[in-house]
Amino acid sequence: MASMAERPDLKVDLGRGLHLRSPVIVASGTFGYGFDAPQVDRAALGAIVSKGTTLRPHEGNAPIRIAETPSGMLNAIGLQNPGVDHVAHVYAPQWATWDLPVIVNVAGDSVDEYVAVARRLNGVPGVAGLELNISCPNVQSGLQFGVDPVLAAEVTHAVRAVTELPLIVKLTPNVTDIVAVARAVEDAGADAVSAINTYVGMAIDVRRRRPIISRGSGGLSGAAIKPLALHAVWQLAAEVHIPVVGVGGIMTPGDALEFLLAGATAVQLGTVNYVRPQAAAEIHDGIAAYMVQHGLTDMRALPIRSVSVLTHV
Amino acid sequence: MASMAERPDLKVDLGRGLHLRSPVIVASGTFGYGFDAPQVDRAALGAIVSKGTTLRPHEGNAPIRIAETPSGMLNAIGLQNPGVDHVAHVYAPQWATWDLPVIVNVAGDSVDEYVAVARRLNGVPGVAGLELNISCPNVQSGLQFGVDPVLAAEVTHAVRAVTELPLIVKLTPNVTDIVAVARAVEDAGADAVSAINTYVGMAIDVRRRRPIISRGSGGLSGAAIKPLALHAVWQLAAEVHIPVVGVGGIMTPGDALEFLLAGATAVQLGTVNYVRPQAAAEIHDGIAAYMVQHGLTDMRALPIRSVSVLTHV
Amino acid sequence: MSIAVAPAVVLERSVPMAGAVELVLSHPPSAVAVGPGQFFQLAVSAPHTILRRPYSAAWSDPAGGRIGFIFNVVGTGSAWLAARDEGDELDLLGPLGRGFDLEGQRPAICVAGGLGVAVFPGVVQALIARGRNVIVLQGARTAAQLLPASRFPGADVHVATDDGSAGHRGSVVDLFSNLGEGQSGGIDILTCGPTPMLTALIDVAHRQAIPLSDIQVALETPMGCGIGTCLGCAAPRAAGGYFLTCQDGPCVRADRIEWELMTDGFHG
Amino acid sequence: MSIAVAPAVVLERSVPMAGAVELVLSHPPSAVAVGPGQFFQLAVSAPHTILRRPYSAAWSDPAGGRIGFIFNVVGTGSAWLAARDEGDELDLLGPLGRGFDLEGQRPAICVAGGLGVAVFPGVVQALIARGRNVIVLQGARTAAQLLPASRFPGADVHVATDDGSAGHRGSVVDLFSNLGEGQSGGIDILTCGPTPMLTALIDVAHRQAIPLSDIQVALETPMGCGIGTCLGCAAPRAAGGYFLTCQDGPCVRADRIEWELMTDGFHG
Ligand SMILES: Cc1cc2nc3c(=O)[nH]c(=O)nc-3n(C[C@H](O)[C@H](O)[C@H](O)COP(=O)(O)OP(=O)(O)OC[C@H]3O[C@@H](n4cnc5c(N)ncnc54)[C@H](O)[C@@H]3O)c2cc1C
Ligand SMILES: Cc1cc2nc3c(=O)[nH]c(=O)nc-3n(C[C@H](O)[C@H](O)[C@H](O)COP(=O)(O)OP(=O)(O)OC[C@H]3O[C@@H](n4cnc5c(N)ncnc54)[C@H](O)[C@@H]3O)c2cc1C
Ligand SMILES: Cc1cc2nc3c(=O)[nH]c(=O)nc-3n(C[C@H](O)[C@H](O)[C@H](O)COP(=O)(O)O)c2cc1C
Ligand SMILES: Cc1cc2nc3c(=O)[nH]c(=O)nc-3n(C[C@H](O)[C@H](O)[C@H](O)COP(=O)(O)O)c2cc1C
Ligand code: FES
Ligand code: FES
Repeated sequence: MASMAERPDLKVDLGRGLHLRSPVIVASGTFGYGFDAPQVDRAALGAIVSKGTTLRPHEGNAPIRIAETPSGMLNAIGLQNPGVDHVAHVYAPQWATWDLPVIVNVAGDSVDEYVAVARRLNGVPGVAGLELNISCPNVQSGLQFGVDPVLAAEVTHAVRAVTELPLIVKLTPNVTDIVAVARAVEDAGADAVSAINTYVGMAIDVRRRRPIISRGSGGLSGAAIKPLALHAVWQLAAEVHIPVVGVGGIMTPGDALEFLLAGATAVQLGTVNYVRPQAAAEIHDGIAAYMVQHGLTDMRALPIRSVSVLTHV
Repeated sequence: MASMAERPDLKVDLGRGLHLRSPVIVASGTFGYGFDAPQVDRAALGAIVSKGTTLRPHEGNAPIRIAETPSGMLNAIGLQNPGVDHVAHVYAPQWATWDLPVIVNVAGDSVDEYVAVARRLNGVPGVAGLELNISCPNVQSGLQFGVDPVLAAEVTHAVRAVTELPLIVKLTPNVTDIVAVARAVEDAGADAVSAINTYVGMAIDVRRRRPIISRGSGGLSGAAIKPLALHAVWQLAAEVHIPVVGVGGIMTPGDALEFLLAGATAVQLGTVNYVRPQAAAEIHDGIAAYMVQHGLTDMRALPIRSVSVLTHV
Repeated sequence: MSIAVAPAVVLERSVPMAGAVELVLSHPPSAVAVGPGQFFQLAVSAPHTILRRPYSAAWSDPAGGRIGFIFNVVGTGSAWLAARDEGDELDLLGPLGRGFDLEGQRPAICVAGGLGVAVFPGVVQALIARGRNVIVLQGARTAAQLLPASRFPGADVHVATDDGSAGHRGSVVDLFSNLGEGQSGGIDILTCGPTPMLTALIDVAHRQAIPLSDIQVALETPMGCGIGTCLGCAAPRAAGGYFLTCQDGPCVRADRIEWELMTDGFHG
Repeated sequence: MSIAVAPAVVLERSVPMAGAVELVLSHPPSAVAVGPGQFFQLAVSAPHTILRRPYSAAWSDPAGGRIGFIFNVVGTGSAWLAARDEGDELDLLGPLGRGFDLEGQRPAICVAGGLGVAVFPGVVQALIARGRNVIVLQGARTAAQLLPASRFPGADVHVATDDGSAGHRGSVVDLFSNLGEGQSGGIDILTCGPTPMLTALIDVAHRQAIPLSDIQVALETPMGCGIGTCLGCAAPRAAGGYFLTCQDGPCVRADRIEWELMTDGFHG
């Protein structure tokens, strides 16, 4: 472990003034609105991303909402949240008193809804940035915004027009070409991308002969998806010019370092928060220790882009 | 365990005369050409799928070719194989003496190569069918055949034209819409589809600061991908009219049943063959026992398509 | 609320009834902090698992810094837990959630089905300590699967078994039904068990005009986090929408639950 | 070849040298079938792992039906193995691969670096049993990490340590280099250790004009299956292309290897 004296600089810059003291962020949907999980050492965190927030309150899906799978979990929470007004009125004022930036994860069914939520949060003290969750399934076309570069650019562009806040677009991995979507949202004004949201998966209760999750399918997160998320980040870091925030299956300092070496500017911890609340601190300290050990003083020295290796099977 | 007397009928039909005595198949690349792995109880198997076979012999990729990830493994073998002539001359005559059908997994860089391999194997005694592996990365366009419905249909159509053998097309999951690809190959003459091949993933050696797999990325297989593969099969079974062979992360009888309940006609075992050679027999017997327990006498009674549940997150 | 994430040491492993394991852990802060009906999230290092597993504290001994868990093996996680032995470390997160409300002086009936009995030793002890009259109704498949009555000192224990090998032949809800008739003058009912048992109990309560608010249920839903951040443990609320079993429960008054929508997810 | 997939029982667990564990298993068929230098794929039930782990048999006792493994903890799988104790079951697949070729009457030098020594107790015993003269050169970081010379009865044991706490201060390849000079009249060299040690040894062999075909190397590459079906254990062949470590090896004559392309994948 690095002693205070030799501790390297872990600050990172996600663009448009969003400077974080640590590259360790807690991911949307795994830390509520920042009021639960007192076990997590906040000194280790660079930012909190809130639960996905919509224009109106949502009750979420009927149970069963989660299921465990090998080294992973499926969830279909259904964006249960109190709606943007509650977030702006009740939560944001408390966030404004914290020394830790809170980024609001924004979800919606239509471009108009994304825009309305973003507009409502613009200029609200305590809101440090937006993360656009473009993996919602219920848009008119039946497709997710996130799987189509054109739709993804459209929603990004519309939100960009109504907010001065730093804007991170969270990509879905359920696509043939994630780089194309990332390029489109970069061009449309995103300050950063986060990759990735969950992979669509399923589990069946063979005894009861029905899917375990009430909605049939759910999003897969956790250690199981780490190699897939890492590959997505590796590709993105090589192809886009804005920061890439790596997320997917990070459980240990070594996992976080894999993403940072692959070119991520920062990382988000999701499922691990449920399992080992101490992970954030361990990962923060592990990154610092690694940098000391490798004689690196700045986070920007971590990526190994220089190594030329192929990226397809 | 079901006693012989009450043992239900586990026969399945993959189309064009490819009748299997058991729905349990060993997957390409995990059973060589059927001459190794004497530990596996062949009486439990419905078929063997060979290693991916190309027109000319291939040395495969430089080491390191495999890496373990949480509940999964990455591989980038690089289609090491002795070439189709060796398969036709040396292996097929031996297969012809077995009571177990061998399906040759066919790979190639171009439509011409696929066609040449298929032509070479047409009418060769011992070859019971072809499985087209359309997930090869090195086609001229830089895309895999398998990610583009048009290319996928083109290669399927061309192969269909030169062979009378049962033709299974093996789908890649690295796409936005696997159903579209499946529909395209169905229309182009495939007798069945198998789903899925591996997911592109990566692992980084943080100590040495380089990807573990020499090629950078590899294909993820094993338990980790089971929920993803299962969802793909669930979608496909609802949308195509030819048999779907389920593959991805099957390790236990319960896993196999999940795929059969999701609508798969048969299942392939991959990575588990490396770990528990006795799995094939256990899975065969587990399916039989489940059918007895649920009063089912025919494999076609297994799918739960009637349950209407949503299939998106 | 003080929630510890800390390793506890296994002091003792025993088999309290057929098919179950009891682990006694040394963990003074938890032994002091836990209330009857609260639970812990236990970390398991089993193959292919990722989530912690929720378990009610069966009892606690604050003075001795000890806490007990009683469980059966249903899958990988519980199999791993069942293989723990004296001296092994266990990482526990808790105490979590809301326990039973033990206020009041009315007699209390604890109705336990199957492994649902695991939560009651500490509950009964606390009720008795408050000077309340306690009846324990316990149901199991066979006599061997009953937690011995000696685990409920001071309570009046009645049992039911599916095969009639001890007590009433039939369900614990029958027992309650018979007993309930005579007791309509205000009782507190605390229950834990498989969903079909719970819904049967609710039916009896309806028939006997027992207010659902007199019934407290210890619910078991799948859990991701146990601390209110994953929203995975939703249970249907009578008033519409959902509550979180891990925060608003696991012990919930029965009138707060929309029983029509209860999924038979667990203890099935 | 008879390859068993069968549970073995742990008879004994000990610490043969600092940082290592030795497990003695009861498994008569394997104890009889295994040859010096062959390996087994051991199943591990550790969190998040999926593949078996390859381990050389350190020795075997066919009469007693026992077989020994010596290993250190480098990750999850070996940590799980190291936690096994007397009475536990272990599922092993093997024996696998080609062992050392022990034919001939020339003196043999066994050169072991680090945990590479694990394969040699049985090899040395077999060489001695054939009446051959055996020199064992063993290198480790410190004296405590050396397998005691008593594990090589009948052999002439020399040691090197990085810190000079026992024997020569420096590498085991230095020892070999010094010894080699005098022995140029035909010796068989058997070696196992980290890749940098192996390549250093090959350099010395080149300098001393020792034919590479006189050197047999026990290779360690990552392994998927251990039985030739995954093609994951490729190692570069001098003639071009690759051979499979699990089938063509793990014990391979050094002239068959393309040393320029050897990846430092393991024991690094
Ligand atoms: C608040 C709370 C308190 C609990 N207290 C106790 C207790 O004191 N004693 C006790 O024995 N159990 C208790 N349970 C149930 C216990 O959590 C589960 O049995 C356990 O998580 C199963 O883990 P596993 O890895 O062994 O099974 P898994 O491998 O996860 O599942 C195996 C099988 O068990 C089923 N299953 C999954 N979760 C549950 C569940 N919650 N209950 C029953 N079956 C399940 C699955 O559907 C699957 O079929 C409690 C649950 C909750 C939510
Ligand atoms: C034919 C053969 C025989 C072997 N015999 C022995 C033996 O007798 N005694 C012994 O101690 N080891 C032996 N090994 C090495 C042993 O297989 C590995 O140490 C073991 O697989 C690591 O598993 P793990 O889960 O603990 O580590 P993992 O969690 O898989 O890996 C942890 C770290 O160890 C590294 N690692 C992975 N594989 C190896 C490896 N093969 N060797 C060293 N480091 C590795 C990884 O890169 C990673 O950094 C042998 C290997 C082979 C191929
Ligand atoms: C229960 C749960 C709820 C989630 N909710 C959201 C959400 O509201 N918005 C969002 O963008 N991502 C959501 N996610 C996705 C995570 O933020 C993260 O992208 C994903 O879980 C992968 O990271 P992990 O493997 O570290 O968990 C959720 C994940 C889980 C497990
Ligand atoms: C080492 C290895 C080699 C493989 N080679 C091939 C191949 O040559 N052709 C092919 O279509 N699939 C190949 N596969 C994919 C498997 O057939 C299967 O689709 C995949 O592994 C998912 O199943 P599993 O999770 O059960 O392993 C290979 C898989 C592995 C692990
Ligand atoms: S278990 Fe996560 S919110 Fe209740
Ligand atoms: S380890 Fe699979 S082929 Fe050698």
